[in-house]
Amino acid sequence: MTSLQNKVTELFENGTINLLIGFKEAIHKLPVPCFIDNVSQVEQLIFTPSCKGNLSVYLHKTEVKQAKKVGILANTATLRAIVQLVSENQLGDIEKTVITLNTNGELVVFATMDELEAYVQANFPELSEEDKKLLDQLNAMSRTERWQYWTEQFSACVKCYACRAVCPMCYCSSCTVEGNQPQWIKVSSETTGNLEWHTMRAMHLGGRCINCGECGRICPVGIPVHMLTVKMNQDIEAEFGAKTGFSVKNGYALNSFKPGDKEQFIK
Amino acid sequence: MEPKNQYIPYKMRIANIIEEAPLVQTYRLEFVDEKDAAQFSFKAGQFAEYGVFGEGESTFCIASSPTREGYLECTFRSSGRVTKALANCELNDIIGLRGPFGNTFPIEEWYGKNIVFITGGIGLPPLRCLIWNLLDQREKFGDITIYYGARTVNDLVYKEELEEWKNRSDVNLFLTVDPGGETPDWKGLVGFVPTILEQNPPKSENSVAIIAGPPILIKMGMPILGKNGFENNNIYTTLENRMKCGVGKCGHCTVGKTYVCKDGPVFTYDEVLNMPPEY
Amino acid sequence: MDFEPKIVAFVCNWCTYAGADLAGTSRTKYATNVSIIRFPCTGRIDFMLLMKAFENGADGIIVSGCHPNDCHYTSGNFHARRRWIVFRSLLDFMGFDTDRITFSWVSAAEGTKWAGLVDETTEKIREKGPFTEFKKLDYSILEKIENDVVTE
Amino acid sequence: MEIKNIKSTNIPAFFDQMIKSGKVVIAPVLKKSGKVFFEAVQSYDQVSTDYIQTGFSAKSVVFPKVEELFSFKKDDEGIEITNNLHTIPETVVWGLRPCDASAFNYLTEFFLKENPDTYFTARKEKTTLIAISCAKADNACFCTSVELNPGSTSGSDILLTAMGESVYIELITEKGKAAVETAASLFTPGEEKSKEEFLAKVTSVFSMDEVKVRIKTAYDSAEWKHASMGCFGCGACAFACPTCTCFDIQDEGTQDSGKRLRCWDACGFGLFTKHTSGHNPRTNQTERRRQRLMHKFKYSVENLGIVSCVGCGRCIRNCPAHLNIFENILSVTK
Repeated sequence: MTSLQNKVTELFENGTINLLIGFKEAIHKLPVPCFIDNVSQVEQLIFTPSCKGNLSVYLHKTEVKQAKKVGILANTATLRAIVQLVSENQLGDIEKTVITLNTNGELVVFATMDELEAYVQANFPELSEEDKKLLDQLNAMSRTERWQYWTEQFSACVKCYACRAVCPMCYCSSCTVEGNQPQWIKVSSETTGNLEWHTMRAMHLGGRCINCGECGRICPVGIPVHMLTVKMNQDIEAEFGAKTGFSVKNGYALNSFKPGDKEQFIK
Repeated sequence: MEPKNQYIPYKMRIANIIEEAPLVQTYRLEFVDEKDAAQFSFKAGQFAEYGVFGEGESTFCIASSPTREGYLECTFRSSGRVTKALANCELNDIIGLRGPFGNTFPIEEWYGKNIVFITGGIGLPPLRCLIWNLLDQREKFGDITIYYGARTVNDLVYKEELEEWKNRSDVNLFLTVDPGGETPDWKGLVGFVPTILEQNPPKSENSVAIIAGPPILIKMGMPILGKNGFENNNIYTTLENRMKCGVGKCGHCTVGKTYVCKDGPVFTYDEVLNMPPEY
Repeated sequence: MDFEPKIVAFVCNWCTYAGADLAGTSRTKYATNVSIIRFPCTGRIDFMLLMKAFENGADGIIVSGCHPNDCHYTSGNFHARRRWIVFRSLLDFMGFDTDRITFSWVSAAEGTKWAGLVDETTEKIREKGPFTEFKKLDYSILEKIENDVVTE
Repeated sequence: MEIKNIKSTNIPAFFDQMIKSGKVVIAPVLKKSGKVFFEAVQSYDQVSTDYIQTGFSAKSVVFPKVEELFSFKKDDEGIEITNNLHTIPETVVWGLRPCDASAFNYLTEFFLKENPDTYFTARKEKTTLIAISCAKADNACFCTSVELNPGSTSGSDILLTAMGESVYIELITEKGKAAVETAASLFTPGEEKSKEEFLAKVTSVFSMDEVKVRIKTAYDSAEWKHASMGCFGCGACAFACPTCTCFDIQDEGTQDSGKRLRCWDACGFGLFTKHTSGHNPRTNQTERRRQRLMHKFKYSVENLGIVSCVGCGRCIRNCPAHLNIFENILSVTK
């Protein structure tokens, strides 16, 4: 048994958790999420750098909330998501045990939220090289070029809403796109409506997105949708000095204000 | 001739509007195009897609009897986007209609039998079609018994027709409202429909029962009938799931392998028992 | 035919609407291109409303409310300001022409400022021409190709 | 079946000849995202030749993500309804995989067997399918488990198999024969031979016969919960799937003029079955994923006699959680 499997077995045996959200290797060799509710299943657990998924999404599932004492394998993005969710009062009804791998590949189990927060703050990531490159490219474009770029991307969107589904911050029990009185976003997939959908998604995540990049990574048509919130987070940090997923006490930037917020465009 | 494009609606003019209950209305519809009227025929149990152009379509039964020719009637509660738009229509407005869709009640097989109707709330319209269809050939059937209830007295639909059925000697009507829904001058029964049914069980010999209403009434009512000696294939129901196309393509109404729109909406209790409980 | 811009103004009830009212009662002359939509507060002006206005034919938009510190509800406009800062930058990042949205503070006493703002915005939009960029986005590529084939 | 050969160097000429003859040619194109998608192309230069499977299937040619059923316009005389079915052009789909092509068999059976679908018929009639056998496969491919293989001819009008310098061409239908006639001089007559050594090796993960039997009683399996706990409830699998046919009908525009559209929908969405009253027959993701998988392997067999999964593996590659359909099928039919 690996040290992870030993640790999880221990957590089950001393009653700290009764459900563990983790990864296992599927038949096609990719890590898939797994939900372990007893010691006998611990053997399938894996936790490697290829486990990129953000499992904190599952913390909103009814079945998980019912389990009460939940353990979760968390990569750094997941940790930030948990910090942000706690700051938005979303994880009140479960006792969570968070397990991560530190930079030396050692297992860390956080005893308190403070410990977790301190770890996150000490290991706060820079934007990935890839995203930085794309962001620079986009910023260097003229406005009309950017318009062309994004409308072309959005024309391919099929409105499968996978970007919403994998987002740990999209936890509303009923989404704006699901209402039809009024119909804010068209049901059919067509560029105008798609653009509105992605604008709305980004705006609703403004100051809350923790930059895990899952939405862009999993988009079946390969739209880099995460760039919208990456850009917004940059703005928010520059304008208001707020970082998302950084502190459990912060709330989020668009939920608060300072009388001295600066802008140059209001006449 | 090419087969008809099943997604193109007939145009229907709203010829009459009756307010039945709070938010519930009955529309009488007439074909705008006489050719359509000549082509169109339906049988009791079938439903249609009623559409407000620009808003969408909504599914409900045809509430008038096929024995009353020249028009169609539908009764609906305004609750969603389409039904609200429909409720905002005025006399002589034109709406779309696609149909008729689905299977029918096997009326010919019921000749000579006693018929029991059990329904609640807005579940009466699909049976009203059938009830009038039977009453218009009254001599072919035995006893006709109707159990009908609504949340409150005000929520009962077809109030005038209920009055008429109550006064007919050849119809046995149990009219009830849910506890708390009665008014001081209410003379009918008080209690949920399944309770009333249990207290006043219909006789099961040579009888057929038809049950329609919200899923909970169907799920509770059918076993009660079974306990009272009705054979499973003598208990009929009409299901209604979310539907979009009406012709077995869009997939919304499936219960297991069954498409409620084309294999139903009329099912026997036997058939329902063989389905997953996804209705 | 000369192009007459359609301008939609989203304004708060307490300041800008009253300001516009004042412009009216003072008989100040200004462009008639604007349709005013009144809100309880700038904090209530959702960004989706702006998108929908553009989608449904607006060529330009004015968003306006109480000056900072003058909000009837104390802080609605501060919240709104943060959102506008972010929203405007996001639109620009997507290549949306943000010059078509004018943000402003107009108080109940500033009837003249309102009239000037409308005139100025109308003139600017008139110069820019009709806003077709957003509306002409069409259905899927497949269908576009079909349409092209047919029109050839 | 007629067999022909063509030199692989002559493929571009054949391809471009089809475009010159006025057909819309849909072929795999490498996009900026690094994924390959079907798209209308203007010349062979744009066509990607290096792909295991396209991101989405070719079903959108006959069942587009948004289809206009009709448009309407209200005036003093009433409402006028028009549709533009007559504008559908002759279309060639190039380079779809045999699994995709065989999905067209299911689509045709489903849309035409009962209450034939006017729009599907119109598009299908104008579509020619030129499939290319697979020389490569990945871990998500499982066509051999659903009784297909990397060289199946089922569903295609033409199947091309690259054999070194030359390409082996099977003309399966009359439509296929007509398609090569646009450039008849490029082809030489050939003889039937085995393609085996030029095809990808795909290991079979289950026996379809056994699954067909065992899935009959799988509805109540406790494994559904494990199989679907990771499901997010998005539509990525259904939209990419070559045989998923569910759709929504929506009106757009105003009550005075607008159009009625049908657009893809997915049984994984919570709203898919929800009644206006709030009652939802399938309340959780377990039930929804069960519906999708049971439909593929049980319900469509009962209704049409066809397993409506072709083993293309798109649902596995596109799933945000990488849930694996054949692993799930194996576990619920244990």
